[in-house]
Amino acid sequence: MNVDLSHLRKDFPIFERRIGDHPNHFLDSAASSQKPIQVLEAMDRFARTNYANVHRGAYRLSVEATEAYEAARRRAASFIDASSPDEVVLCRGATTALNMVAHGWGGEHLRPGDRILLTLMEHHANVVPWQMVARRTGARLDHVPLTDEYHLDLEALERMLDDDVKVVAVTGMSNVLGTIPPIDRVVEAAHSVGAVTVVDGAQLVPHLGVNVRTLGADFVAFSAHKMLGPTGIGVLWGKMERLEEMEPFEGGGEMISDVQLHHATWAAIPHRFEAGTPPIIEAVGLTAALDYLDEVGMDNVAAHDRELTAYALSRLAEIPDVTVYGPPTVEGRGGVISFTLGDVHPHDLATILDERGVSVRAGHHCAKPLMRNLGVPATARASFYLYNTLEDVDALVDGLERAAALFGT
Amino acid sequence: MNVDLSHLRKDFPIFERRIGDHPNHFLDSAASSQKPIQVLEAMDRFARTNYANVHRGAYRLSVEATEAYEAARRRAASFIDASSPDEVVLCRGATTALNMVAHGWGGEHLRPGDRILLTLMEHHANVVPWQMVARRTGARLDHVPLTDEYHLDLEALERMLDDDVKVVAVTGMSNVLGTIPPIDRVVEAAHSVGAVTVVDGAQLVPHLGVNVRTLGADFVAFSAHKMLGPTGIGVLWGKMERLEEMEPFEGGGEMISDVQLHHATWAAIPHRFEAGTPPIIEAVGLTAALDYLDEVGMDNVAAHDRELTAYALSRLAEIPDVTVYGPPTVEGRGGVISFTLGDVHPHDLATILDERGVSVRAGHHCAKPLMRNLGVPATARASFYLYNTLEDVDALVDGLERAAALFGT
Amino acid sequence: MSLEELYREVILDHYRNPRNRAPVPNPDAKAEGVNPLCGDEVTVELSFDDGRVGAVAVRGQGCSISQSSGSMMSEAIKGRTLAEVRDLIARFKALMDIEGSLELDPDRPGAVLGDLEALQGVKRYPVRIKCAALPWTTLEQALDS
Amino acid sequence: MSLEELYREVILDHYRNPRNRAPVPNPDAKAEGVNPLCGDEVTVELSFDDGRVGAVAVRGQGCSISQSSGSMMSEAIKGRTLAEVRDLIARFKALMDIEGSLELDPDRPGAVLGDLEALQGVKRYPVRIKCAALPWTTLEQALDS
Ligand SMILES: Cc1ncc(COP(=O)(O)O)c(C=O)c1O
Ligand SMILES: Cc1ncc(COP(=O)(O)O)c(C=O)c1O
Repeated sequence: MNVDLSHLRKDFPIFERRIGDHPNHFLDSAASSQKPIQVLEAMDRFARTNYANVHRGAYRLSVEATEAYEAARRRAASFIDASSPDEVVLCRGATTALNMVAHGWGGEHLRPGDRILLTLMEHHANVVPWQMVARRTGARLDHVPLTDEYHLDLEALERMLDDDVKVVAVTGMSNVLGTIPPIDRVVEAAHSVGAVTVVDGAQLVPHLGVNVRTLGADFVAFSAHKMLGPTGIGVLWGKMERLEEMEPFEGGGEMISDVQLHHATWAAIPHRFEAGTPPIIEAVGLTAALDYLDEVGMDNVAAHDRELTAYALSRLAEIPDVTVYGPPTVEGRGGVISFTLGDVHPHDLATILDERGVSVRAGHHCAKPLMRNLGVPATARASFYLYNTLEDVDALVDGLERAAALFGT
Repeated sequence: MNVDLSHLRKDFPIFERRIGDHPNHFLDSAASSQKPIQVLEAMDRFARTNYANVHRGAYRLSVEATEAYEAARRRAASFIDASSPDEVVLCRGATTALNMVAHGWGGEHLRPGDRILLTLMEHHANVVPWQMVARRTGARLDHVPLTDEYHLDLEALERMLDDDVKVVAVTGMSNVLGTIPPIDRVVEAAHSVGAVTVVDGAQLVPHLGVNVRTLGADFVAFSAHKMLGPTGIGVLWGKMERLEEMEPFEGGGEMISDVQLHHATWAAIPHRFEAGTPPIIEAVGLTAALDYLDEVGMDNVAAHDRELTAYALSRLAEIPDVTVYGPPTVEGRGGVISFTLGDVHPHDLATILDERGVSVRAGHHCAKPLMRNLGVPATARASFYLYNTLEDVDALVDGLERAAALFGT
Repeated sequence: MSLEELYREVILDHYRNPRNRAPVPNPDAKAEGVNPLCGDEVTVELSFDDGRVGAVAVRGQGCSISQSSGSMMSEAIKGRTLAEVRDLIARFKALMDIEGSLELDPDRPGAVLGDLEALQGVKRYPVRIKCAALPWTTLEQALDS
Repeated sequence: MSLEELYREVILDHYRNPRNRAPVPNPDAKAEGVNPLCGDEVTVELSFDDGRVGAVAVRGQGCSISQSSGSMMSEAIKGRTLAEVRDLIARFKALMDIEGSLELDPDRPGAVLGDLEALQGVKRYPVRIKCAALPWTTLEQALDS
C-alpha cells in the first residue's frame, strides 16, 4: 500500500480484542469510529486531575476546565480553518447541529412558499429536521436526484434552483453510497439564488477534513465520535453573519446575557447556542482526536481510505452475486461501500461476517428515502478508517464467499 | 460525624491533587461533582473493549454496545423507581431534558391565555425554555414567591392556581438557596387544577434521590455530571401518558419508524426522543455512577449532606459579616449554602478561598430572577457531596476569616 | 453450534418459498409488526372458522430468520383453536428463551412446534431472537386486537 | 506574590470609594460592558472638551478588581487627548499581558499608568485579568462608537 498506516493500529486498544477466534476486522467506522489511547487517556487524565464545571468559576480547577473547554473550540476552529473560534458551536453531535440550523435558522427565516432543497441521499439527520421546520413554516421540500452512477445530479440541481429556494442542505459524503458531491459547485449554485447552504459533514470531515473558508458554505455540522473522538460532542460551524441570524434552539444557563421574569437576552455567539453544562470531558477528547488526525495528516487519511476502497471495489467485483450501490470507481467517492449479495438478507450477511470477526452494518443506514429510491429495503455496508488494512478487506471477501456457499446463491 | 463516608474519598482521584500548597477542598458539587475511579474505569474499559455505535448493528460489538446503552436506561429506571425503562429518555442533560418538555410538550399543548407557573428560585434551565414557549404559544408565565425564610410559599401557590394553569414547573432543590420544596404537595395542588408538573431534579436527584412513582409528578429531569457521572448525559423521566403527548424536539436517525420524502413517522417511546447517536460511552458511566450511589445508599448521602450543612451553617454564623441566603436550618434545605461576606465581592472571595485550596462558585448561579429578588447581584456558594468532610468546612471558614482580614470588614 | 445450525435447509426453504402469503379477505384479526432495530416487517391476517384458524396470511420483508419464522408459524397455526395458538406462542417463546415465557405444562394438550424447532439455532445469536419472534409478537397483537 | 499584592490598599480604596461616578450630561461617547463570565458590569461616559477628555463617568457593579480598575481609569484619562487615551489603553493591556497588546514605544509621549500599576498583581490570577480589563474594553467601545 502506498500509504502505510498499519503502525497506527496499536494505538487502538479495541484491536487487541479478538472476535471469537478471529482478529477484529472492524468495518463500521461510518457508524462510529474506534478511539485511540491518546483520546481515552486525555479524557481520563483530565477527569482525574482538572475536572470542574466551566464558566463562572473563579477557582483554579474551574479555570483549568474552562481553558480546556475553550481550547477544544479553538482546536476545532483551526482543524476546519474557521476565521474565528467564535464561529464554532460545540454541541452534542451532527444531529443536534443540524437541528439547531433547521429550527434556529430555518424556523426563523423560512416563509410559506419558500423552498428547501435536499438531496435524495441525505441521512435522516439532514431530512427530518427540515421536514419538521417545513411543516412549521409552510416551506416546501424538494430532493435533488442522483445520476445513474450515484453521483449528485448537478444539472438537476441547477434546474431546481430558483429564487424561492432559501436553503440547500446537502451531505458532504453519503453514508450509504460513499458519494462525495462537489460541494464547492453546490455552494456556488445555491449562492447564485441567494440560498443558504448547510453541509452535513458527518462523513466528510472525518475522512477528508474540510476548509470552511474555501468551501464557502454557510453551515457545516459534524460529530466527534466518527473521527476518533468521544460520543456526546460535535460541532456546528457557521459563518458569523449566519449565526447572528440564528435563534437559540435550547434555553438555559450560560446562553443568556440577562434573564428577567418574563424575558431574557442572549449571550454573545457562540455561547448563546450552548445552553447548560456542555460536554466538558468530551471536549478534551475532541482536542486529542483532532491532534491525532492532524498528526497523521488528513491527506494521508484520505489517501488510505481511497486505496482500501479501490481494493475493496475490485475484490467485491470478483464475487458473482454482489451488487455495489455507489459510484463504480474511487472518483468522487469515499470509503463507504454498500452492497447486497444475491438474495441473502443484509442482516444474515452481518451475522455470518461477524462469525469471522468482520463487523459490517446492515439496514437502511438512516437513509430511507434513498433506500426506497435504490429499490432495496436494506444493504450491508463496509466502511474504512485509518486503522483498517487490506487484510480486513480480504476477511470481508472471504466471509461473503462463505455466505454465498451457505445460502447457495 | 454520624455518617462517616471519609473512606470514599480515596475513590476520587482528584483529591490526590493538591491546590497549590493545600489539600483540595472542593466545594462546588452543585455545579458539577467529581467522578470516582469506578465511573472513569467503566467508561475507559468499555471504550477499549466493547465500543461501537448502538442499534441496527447485527455484529457483536454493536450488540454489546446496545446492551450497555439499554442497561443504562434500565439502571436509571430502577434508580428512580420508574414503572418501566420506556419512561426513561436518555439525553444530554437536565437542560436538554427541560427543553424537551417545554418545547415538545408545552409547544404542543399550550394555548393563548394558558398559564405556566414557575417559582422565583428556578435555574435558568427551568425558566428560559418556558419563556421561549410562552412567546411561541401565547401562554403566560407567573412566579410563585418565597417565604421570608426562603421556603416556597405554598399558600401563594395555591392562590395562584386556577384552571388556566397548565404547567407547574418547579425545582426539586434550589441550586442557590438549598431550599427543598415539598414537591408532593406542589404536585397535589397542581393536579387539583389538572396542571402538568415538571420537576427540575438537577439538584434533588443527586442528593436525595427520587421515587418518581410516589412523587406523582409528570416529568423529572436530571444530569449525570452532578451525581458522580460523566458530562454529556442526563435523563428525562416522564409518565408514559405524558410522553405520548409529547412531540420530538430533535429529528434525525433512530427516532423514526419511517421516513418518506416529505413526511416521517416516529419510533416507539423512548427512542422517538433520542435522535442520532446517543451518548454511548457516557451511558456506561451513568450506570457506574448510579451503582456507586446505591452502594453508598442515598439515605447516607442525604444524611451526610445534612450533617455538613448543619455544621457549616453553625460555623458561618460565627463570622460577623457573613449573610447566608437560604433556610436558616437544615429543615427543608440541602447542602448548598449561598452567602456574602460584608462588602467583599463574591469573586474576590472565590479568589481568596482558592488560594487556600477551597473551591466555591461565585456569581448569579444561573438564577438571575432569584438574585434580583434577593437584592444581590452575586453570592458565593459552597456545596457539599459525599466526599466532603468537616475539614472542608473548616478550611472554608478559615478562608473567610482571612478574606475579612484582607478587606478589613 | 455453527452457522450451519442457524441457517438450516428448512429455514432457507421457508425464506425463499414462504407459505401462506395470499391476503385473507375480510380477516377477523390483523396486525402489522416492525422490528424498529432492523426494519424487518411482518403482517399477519387471520380468519376463524368454527373456533379454529381458517385462512391465514403472513407477509413481510426481512431477514431469513424473521421471514422463515413467519412462514413456519403460518403453517403451524392453521386449523388450531385459539387456545392451541396461544399455547403455541408460549411454546415458541420458551424455545427462544424469551423472558416471561409461560411455564409450560407438558401434559397440556397443545400444538407441537415441528419444523419450528429448526429455529432453535437462533438462540445463540441473541440479536436475532427478535427477528425470530417478530411474527409471533405480531400474531399476539392480532389476537389481542 | 501573595493575596496582599493583589488586594493592595489603593485597590480597596478605589473599590470602596469609586471616583467619577456622576453621570455625564450629553456624553460624546458612551458604552456599556458586561463580562459574560462573571456578570460584572461597567458603563463609561465621556465628553470631550477642546480635544481632551472633559467629563468622565465610570459606573458599574462587580468585584474589587473591575471596579477599582474603572475608577482608576477614570482618573487617568481625565484631561488626556484621544491619542493619549489610546496610548494609555495600550499600556494598560501591556501591563496585563493581554494578547495583541501594541508594541509600546518608550519614547512616545503618553500618559503614565500611575496608580494603575497597582493592578499588576492581577496578572498572576488569569481569570481576573478580564475583570481588570473590562472598563478598558468598554472605554475602547465607547471611543469606537
Ligand atoms: C437546579 C438546576 N437545574 C438545572 C441545571 C442545569 O443542569 P445542566 O447544566 O446539567 O443541564 C442545574 C445545573 O446547573 C441546576 O442546578
Ligand atoms: C451523513 C450523516 N449525517 C448525519 C449523521 C448523524 O450523526 P450523529 O448520529 O453523530 O448525530 C450521520 C451518522 O450516522 C451520518 O452518517
